[in-house]
Amino acid sequence: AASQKKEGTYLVTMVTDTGGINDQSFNQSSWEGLESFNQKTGADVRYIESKQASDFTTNMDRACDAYSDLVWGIGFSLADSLINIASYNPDIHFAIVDQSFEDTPMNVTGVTFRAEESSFLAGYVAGMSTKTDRVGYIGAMKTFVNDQFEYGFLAGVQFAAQERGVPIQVDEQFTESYSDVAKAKAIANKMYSSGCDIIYHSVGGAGYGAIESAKENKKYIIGVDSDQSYLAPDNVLTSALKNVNVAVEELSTKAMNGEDIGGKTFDFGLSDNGVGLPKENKNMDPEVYQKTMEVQERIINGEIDPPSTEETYKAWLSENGIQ
Amino acid sequence: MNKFTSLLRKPITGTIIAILMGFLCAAVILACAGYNPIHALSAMLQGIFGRPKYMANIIVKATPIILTGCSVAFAYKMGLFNIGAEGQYIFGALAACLTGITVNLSPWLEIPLILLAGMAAGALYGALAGWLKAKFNIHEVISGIMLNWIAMYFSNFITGMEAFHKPNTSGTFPINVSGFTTFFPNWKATEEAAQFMKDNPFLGDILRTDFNAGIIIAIALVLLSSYILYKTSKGYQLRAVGSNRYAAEFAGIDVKKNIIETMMFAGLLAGASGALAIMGNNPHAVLEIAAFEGNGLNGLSVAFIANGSPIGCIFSGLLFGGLLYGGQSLQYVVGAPTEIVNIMVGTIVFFVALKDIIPVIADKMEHRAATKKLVDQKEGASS
Amino acid sequence: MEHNTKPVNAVEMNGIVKVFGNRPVLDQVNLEVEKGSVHAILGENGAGKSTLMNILYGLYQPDGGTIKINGQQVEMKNPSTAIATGIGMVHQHFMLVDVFTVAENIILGQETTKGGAFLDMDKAKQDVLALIEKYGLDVDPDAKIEDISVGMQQRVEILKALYRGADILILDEPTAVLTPQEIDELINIIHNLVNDGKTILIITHKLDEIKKSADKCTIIRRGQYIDTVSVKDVSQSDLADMMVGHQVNLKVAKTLMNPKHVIFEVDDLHARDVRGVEVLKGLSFKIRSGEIYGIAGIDGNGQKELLEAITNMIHVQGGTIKINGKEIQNTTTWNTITSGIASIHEDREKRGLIPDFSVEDNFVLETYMKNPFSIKGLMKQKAISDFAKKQVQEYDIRPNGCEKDLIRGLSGGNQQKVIIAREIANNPDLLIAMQPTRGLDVGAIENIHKTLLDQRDKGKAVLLISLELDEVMNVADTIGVIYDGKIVKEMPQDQATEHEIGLLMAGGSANE
Amino acid sequence: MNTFTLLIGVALMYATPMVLAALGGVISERAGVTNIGIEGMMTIGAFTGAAVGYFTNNPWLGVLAAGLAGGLTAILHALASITFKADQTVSGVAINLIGPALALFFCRLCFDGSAVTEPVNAKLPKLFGDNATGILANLNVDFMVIIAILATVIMWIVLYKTKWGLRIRAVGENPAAADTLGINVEFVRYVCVIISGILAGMGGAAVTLSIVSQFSQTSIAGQGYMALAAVIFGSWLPHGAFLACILFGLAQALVVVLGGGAVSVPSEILAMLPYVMTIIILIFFAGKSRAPKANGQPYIKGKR
Ligand SMILES: Nc1ncnc2c1ncn2[C@@H]1O[C@H](COP(=O)(O)OP(=O)(O)OP(=O)(O)O)[C@@H](O)[C@H]1O
Ligand SMILES: Nc1ncnc2c1ncn2[C@@H]1O[C@H](COP(=O)(O)OP(=O)(O)OP(=O)(O)O)[C@@H](O)[C@H]1O
Ligand SMILES: [Mg+2]
Ligand SMILES: [Mg+2]
Repeated sequence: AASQKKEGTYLVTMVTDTGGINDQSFNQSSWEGLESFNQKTGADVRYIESKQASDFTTNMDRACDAYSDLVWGIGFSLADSLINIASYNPDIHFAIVDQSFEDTPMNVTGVTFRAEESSFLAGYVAGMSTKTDRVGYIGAMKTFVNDQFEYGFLAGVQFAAQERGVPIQVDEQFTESYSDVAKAKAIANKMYSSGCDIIYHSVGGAGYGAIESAKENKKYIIGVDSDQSYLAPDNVLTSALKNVNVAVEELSTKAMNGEDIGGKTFDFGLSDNGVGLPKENKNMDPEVYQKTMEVQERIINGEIDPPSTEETYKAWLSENGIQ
Repeated sequence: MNKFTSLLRKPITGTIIAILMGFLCAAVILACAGYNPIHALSAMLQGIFGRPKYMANIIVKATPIILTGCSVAFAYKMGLFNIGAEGQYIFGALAACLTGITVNLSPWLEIPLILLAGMAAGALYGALAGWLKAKFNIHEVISGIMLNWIAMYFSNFITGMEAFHKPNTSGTFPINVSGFTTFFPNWKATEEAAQFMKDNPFLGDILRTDFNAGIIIAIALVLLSSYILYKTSKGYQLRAVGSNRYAAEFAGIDVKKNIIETMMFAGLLAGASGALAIMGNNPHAVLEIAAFEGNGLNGLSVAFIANGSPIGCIFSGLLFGGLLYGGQSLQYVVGAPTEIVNIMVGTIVFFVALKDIIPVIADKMEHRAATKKLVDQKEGASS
Repeated sequence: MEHNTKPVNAVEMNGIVKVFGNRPVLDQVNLEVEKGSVHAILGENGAGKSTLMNILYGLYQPDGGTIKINGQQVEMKNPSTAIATGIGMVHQHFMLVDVFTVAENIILGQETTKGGAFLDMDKAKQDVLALIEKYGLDVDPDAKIEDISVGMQQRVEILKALYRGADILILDEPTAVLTPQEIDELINIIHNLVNDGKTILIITHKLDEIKKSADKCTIIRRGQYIDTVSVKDVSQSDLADMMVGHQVNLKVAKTLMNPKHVIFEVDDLHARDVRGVEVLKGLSFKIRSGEIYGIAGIDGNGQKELLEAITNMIHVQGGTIKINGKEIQNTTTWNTITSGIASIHEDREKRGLIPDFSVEDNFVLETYMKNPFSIKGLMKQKAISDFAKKQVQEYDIRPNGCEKDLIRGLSGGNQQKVIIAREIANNPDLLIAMQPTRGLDVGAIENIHKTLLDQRDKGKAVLLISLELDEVMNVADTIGVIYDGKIVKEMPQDQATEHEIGLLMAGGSANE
Repeated sequence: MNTFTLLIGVALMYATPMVLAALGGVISERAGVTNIGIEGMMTIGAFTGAAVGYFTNNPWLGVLAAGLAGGLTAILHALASITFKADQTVSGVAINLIGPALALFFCRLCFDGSAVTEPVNAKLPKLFGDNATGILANLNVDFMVIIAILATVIMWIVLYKTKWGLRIRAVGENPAAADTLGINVEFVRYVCVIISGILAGMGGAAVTLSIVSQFSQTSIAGQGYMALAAVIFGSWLPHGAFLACILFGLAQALVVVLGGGAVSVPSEILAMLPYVMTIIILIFFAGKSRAPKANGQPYIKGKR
């Protein structure tokens, strides 16, 4: 068949979540990881775009038909389909982003990110940098992945507030959309005009609107997923990176080299550069960066455990004596 | 000549030419973008007909859009543009899902019950648009667009409720297995089944897909719609109102009631589509969505390619499903962006819109022949 | 030097051929019209008169033949060429924008502007008023078309042509919708125009009008040129014979009526039109079994609303409508039908038929849900076909065997026959016919009038609402004159005179 | 006061792309051509605006190019629905399929396979300059807003005060009548459909050149359909469509203002507000609007 791979090469196929390959988010980042993997190893890499949820299974299946050696599912939405297809294809290896399983099949690898860690740092940076003692958070929809960003950030801000000994207010609002740039911009406008001077967003493509608002209002914004400073060099304070590419590349390499990665979940955090802040942050006070790196150390060595859900956040607050 | 022109006049001729033109345009665009069009299209055909399971998958993909297409076509017969099929689909899927989660009966009861729930929800939502039109003269296109968005947010709201939300996912719990329309859902997970699938490549191939009984229900519903439209007095009434509501009114037909009933039935079809998707497709749950999935909007294209015929929607639905599915192998194998597929589908619909030109050409040909005959006669008589 | 002795013709059409689809409609038709004359064109429905005129006006392109205007050969590419050569046309179906004012309709396409772009409506109105005065065409330039009567609308059409400086004016069936008085006025206007040096082409089925107004008459039969005659040399019946190609009977044979009990009764009816203006202001009349009650009146005096009130298309504000003693006002259209009232709407394409349905399906528009056409909700196509076949034969609907064809393809006369056949098949106690012969030729009219009389002779009641006084005088047994939403006078047909009714229709009184 | 100005500012921002697109719908439908394809034309304009704005570093050229691209797309629709007498709804649906696909296709061609354009550096100017603060900052709309308002006024004047407007309206009400008066029905319709595309294209550019500074595949996600609704809501009147869009913008602004605060309405429910509100308002005001009589019907000479 035309879809057969070249003889003797290692084929990795990733199946995207809805939103397409250039979603400026995990799909894209994962693909960058695979492209880099291809450059370093010469392995064959391909992707299949999903348009709707019902494409997940058929796309996984198509990837298997093409004799892929490793199939990636990008996003927790693909979990059911992936498990299903994996059960029919015991000889092919599968990996999924943002999902862990209670008992993971031997040919499946889960990959999760402790986005709460980078968000905690983002919150800390915001809390340390705010002049108005008021910052904002814009989320898209309430999902368990989004919770990591939200509560990680909130905790980070409170941590900074405690350190500085001043109360810091956090405005929160949701767009209910990953695409409505106007709404994200409007919410950002509202937050800036009501006194916030730094906003953190995790709304995917709609985030362009929030970044635009920062530019127009000459305020700061904290980017998400990838280093977004190129979108507004003077206004992006920093970005909470979620280096899906790093994870995808690393695990693909491991799988290709025959390491046994099946049956378990790899959890990426600050310690293994799965999440983090960019090294270059021209808008950030070096002193704040310095302190942030200290906090990062404390997270890595377990002194600080950023919360990732509403429950753990509340617990974390009371543990740290914050109301 | 006469045979030729009457062949040209057949509606299917225009549709077939439109489809060919669509492929032609796609080939040109592919060539311009530097892909070998023959290679690309053959990859696509390979992705459609290459293996039995591909066709099974296409049927799975076609099932919901056949029904939403039929929904649009049915309403269009009465002059209503059911752009709200998307919302009706969402409501149908949601109701089906909630029913499937909360009720657990034997499949013989469970499946009809879930289907009924989906149909009822879709029908109510459709009837709402119909009622707004009949009672307040609100154009169904406006209310449809608004109701689509409302449905989407409502569905997200319900999906996020603790009672239904499956933790660590973006959706609800799946429905109970007894509501699955996939074949032998329980058996499929067993060792024995795995062995069977290995031993019987053909059946195994199909069994591994989401291939399900939904298509039978869909076809039955399409046939039912066609039957209602063309064989019952109710259908006569609907078509009369759709064709000339003023005459229908003067003949004593209650136009407003018909508008509501039509939208209700159109909604029922779209709702059934949502229910079948829940029962037939993994993950058998409603997911939170940030943008429309497009099952309803694709129904518009399906209905128009079918020339507004409910039965035609079966074929155009399969075609549309095939294009979308085969288009993915075009992207995967050749590396051509999936936009090409969308352009191709768009071009087909565009040429379908132009298809009326073909009978006009036939008319012109006959006209020329008749004029010539008339002039020849006169000349013959005078000489 | 021959052409100096013979005056140049305003219009010369030579060997005009026109084919629609594969059907020849005009086959080598010639037409010569002298400058400054009134030239009539006569022919049955579908003879090709309108088509010929549309070709002259540049709306259709001929498939053969030539056109000369004032001796010059012209290729009529489109109406603009026609307008530029001084031709104006008043179409059979008016070409007016309903939501525009009279003045806007008149200037459309040749607007008076300030700075070349901005409408100068004041100037436009002045120009229009000047024309109105000059030719005595009384209309209000600020009125909206949808608010004025058909007669007024026709004047607007004439004004449109004059505004464009037309020297040759084509009037396609201008009198079909006018009252006798209005017709007289129109003939006056025509004389005014001719005195002003204009040439008039007039199409009409009404032979007496030709006698009254025209100098010459060209006869066309089924797309063939028959003859051009001098009107003063021929009689009306000669014209009729030439038109149809055989002898015709101009008057319906009618026996005396034999009325019995009252079947239908309207009492003190009050109703409003769509705009909320009261148009029925206490209208009352009765119809007995075996009687044809004719309502004569000028368009816009409440005829339409009367029909709509009886058929429950609108609500009434007061009064009663009774059929066989049962009140039906303010119920549903369906109730009207099932109470034994059948009605023929004046607008057959819009209200009478489903153009995209087959002939047979149109036959059951009101009975499709009844046995034998459907049983338990299922349509019985066989029964419908059989019924249609029978009706097609009985009413001589042509072409025979057209039951499966779309009704859109049938001629106007045949469409009307389908409606009448359908309504009568319901066996109604009251048959309402509004403008049942509008636009039809003598043959078709005769046929329909006979059907109405048959109904009467079967002991049914018939309500004939017509704008054509001739028709009412010919067919009705009792005549009621409607004016301003009331029946102002009622009289037996044999005591009525055209003069008196004409006066009453216009709001005058008989004793003036 | 702050909240109020914020409301206005957000409403205008939301409404602007829709106003332009809806005006396009008005002019096309006034001439008798239904235009469901607005969404597709907007997407093409959104991409072209951002791309040309980026490459030329001149946002005005971007806006112009967006209009041009929208107009070109509209020619397709015009060809189908005017010259070939096609079903206008079907043709519009086709445009909505082709438009976004083409935009993305070209985006990948021009931007190295990326489905997002590079951000435009030079942006459209703002009403109160770049340094407005406080209330002015809330109301500091960009020039697209002014263009949208101007376009509304101009379209009103053209439609009701000029001879072209009279002709356009005549063609949309009774093309046969216009034809008999020597008005070239097809030409008028072509012009109107192309203008409609130009406006829709500029509406798209209003998203990618003023709300944000780049095009992505989700830049236009339903605004075209909303504009379509606004055309009908606004009774096919330029000012009606304008008000309908503003109303919708206000509803969205209300969602933004109400959200995130102490009100504990789930944000999904809050997000429904504009749509629910529209329907409720229509319940009170619809029924009076009347479509141009010939809207959606191809004009075939001599057809009875
Ligand atoms: N656009 C058209 N397409 C096809 N056939 C047409 C068209 N216009 C007219 N015809 C046919 O051409 C023939 C001549 O029509 P025309 O309107 O000229 O008749 P007419 O003499 O004016 O009749 P009437 O007295 O009914 O107005 C008729 O049979 C008519 O049905
Ligand atoms: N618009 C049209 N398009 C196509 N065919 C038409 C059209 N109008 C009329 N025809 C054809 O022309 C024929 C004659 O139509 P028309 O209405 O002119 O008949 P007619 O000769 O006037 O008869 P009648 O006296 O019954 O009105 C019809 O049978 C129909 O087939
Ligand atoms: Mg006729
Ligand atoms: Mg005629």
